[in-house]
Amino acid sequence: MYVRVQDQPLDPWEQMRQYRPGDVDDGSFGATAVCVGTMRDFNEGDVISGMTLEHYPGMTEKFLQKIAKEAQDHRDVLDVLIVHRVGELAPGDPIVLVAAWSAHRAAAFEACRYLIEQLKARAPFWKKEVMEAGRARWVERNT
Amino acid sequence: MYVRVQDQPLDPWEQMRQYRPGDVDDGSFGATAVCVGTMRDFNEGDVISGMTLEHYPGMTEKFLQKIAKEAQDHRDVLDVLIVHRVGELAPGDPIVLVAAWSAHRAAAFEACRYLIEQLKARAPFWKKEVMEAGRARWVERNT
Amino acid sequence: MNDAQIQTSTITVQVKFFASMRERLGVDEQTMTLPAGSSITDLWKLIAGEAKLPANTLVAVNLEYEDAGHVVHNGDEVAFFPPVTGG
Amino acid sequence: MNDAQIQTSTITVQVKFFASMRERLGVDEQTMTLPAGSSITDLWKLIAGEAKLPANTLVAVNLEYEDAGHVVHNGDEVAFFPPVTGG
Repeated sequence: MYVRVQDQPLDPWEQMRQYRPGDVDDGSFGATAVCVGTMRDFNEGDVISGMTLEHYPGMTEKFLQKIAKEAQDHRDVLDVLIVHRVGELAPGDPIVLVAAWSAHRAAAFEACRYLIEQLKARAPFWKKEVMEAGRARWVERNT
Repeated sequence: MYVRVQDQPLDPWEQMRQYRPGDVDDGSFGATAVCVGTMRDFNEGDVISGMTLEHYPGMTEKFLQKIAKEAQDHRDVLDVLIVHRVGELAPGDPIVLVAAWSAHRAAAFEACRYLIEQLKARAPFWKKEVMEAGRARWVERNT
Repeated sequence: MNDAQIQTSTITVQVKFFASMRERLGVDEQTMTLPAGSSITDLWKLIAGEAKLPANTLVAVNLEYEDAGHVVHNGDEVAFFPPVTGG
Repeated sequence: MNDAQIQTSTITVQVKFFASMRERLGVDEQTMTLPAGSSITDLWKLIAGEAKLPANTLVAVNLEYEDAGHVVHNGDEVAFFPPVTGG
């Protein structure tokens, strides 16, 4: 299980390449499911040129640890990973990486989906978008 | 859209790192969903030491192109990728990589799931397992 | 006995604000003293002078989500923030 | 006219076998001549001397899945194989 909040750029595929699923030998998992969220250059009809991602140090990590443990305690799930960016982002920058390892693909998909849905619904992160001409706004709705 | 059957080793994360979603600018997709199938070292209660993956050259590629197009024609799906191994594999070796890009994570997850389920149900690949002591058998059931 | 009574009848909590709420209130963190037995709603009244928490406001006490009726205790860290938008 | 009649009354197809079916029959590919209008079932009878396709056998004609009743045509590529197990 690996959970990390970082203000450094996130390279999801390099992160996946380097990660060794904990306590899991290479031949024991049949399926890995991954979801990456990436910053888009449009939202609610506006062109977005940048973003600041704020979080609640301490609570964010604790919440992510909690959902990671919940996902991993599910039958057939062998390991899970969550990495989330904070700080200044540009369009195209990866925001979040979640991954789940299982003997079977159904459990891997479900764990991955559970993690990203819980994270989006409840993890204390907040996006502030910078639009063209420098106007900024807090994102109100998270879809 | 990228579809490939290869007898060379598959490094799914390096493949993802190198792939540029076609005709899609970096800021247009909000979600990438990925599923990797990996060779396990056990099946139906037996320890598996190796595997040969056979396919039907021509038909396999055509079938994968068809399901890739079906997934990509779905609303909100921006691009899809399928890479599948054939030839000699060892436990822990990646067998298949499927990926889908979308503005929204639900569409990305659904496309990814559609691709792997269709592939497993209908794509002409066949696994022959080598067990300890050199016995070999064709896999009969694909779960 | 008077000193002890004073010690038990008031509590001190650390209050944090995030994102749009931090910007609106112009403060990110403050220490507040309030009567023992106060709820989150009572604390908010003390902060903002308003009777009700703004719609959709989320509250965490010691890094866990709590409802507005939750009673705070001495030394608690209480955070107020808008709906989350990560991922 | 006799020559023309012979040409139209028989067809030639390329037959392929995969995986366990290839191993069981001991052949991966063969050219077969059979009467025009023959179905996949007819072709199988000619190959194996059996009336019925083994359970779960899949058949593709020109790289597309077809049922056993499908009529084959001159020049078709017909493949017989067991249930697929990729992914």
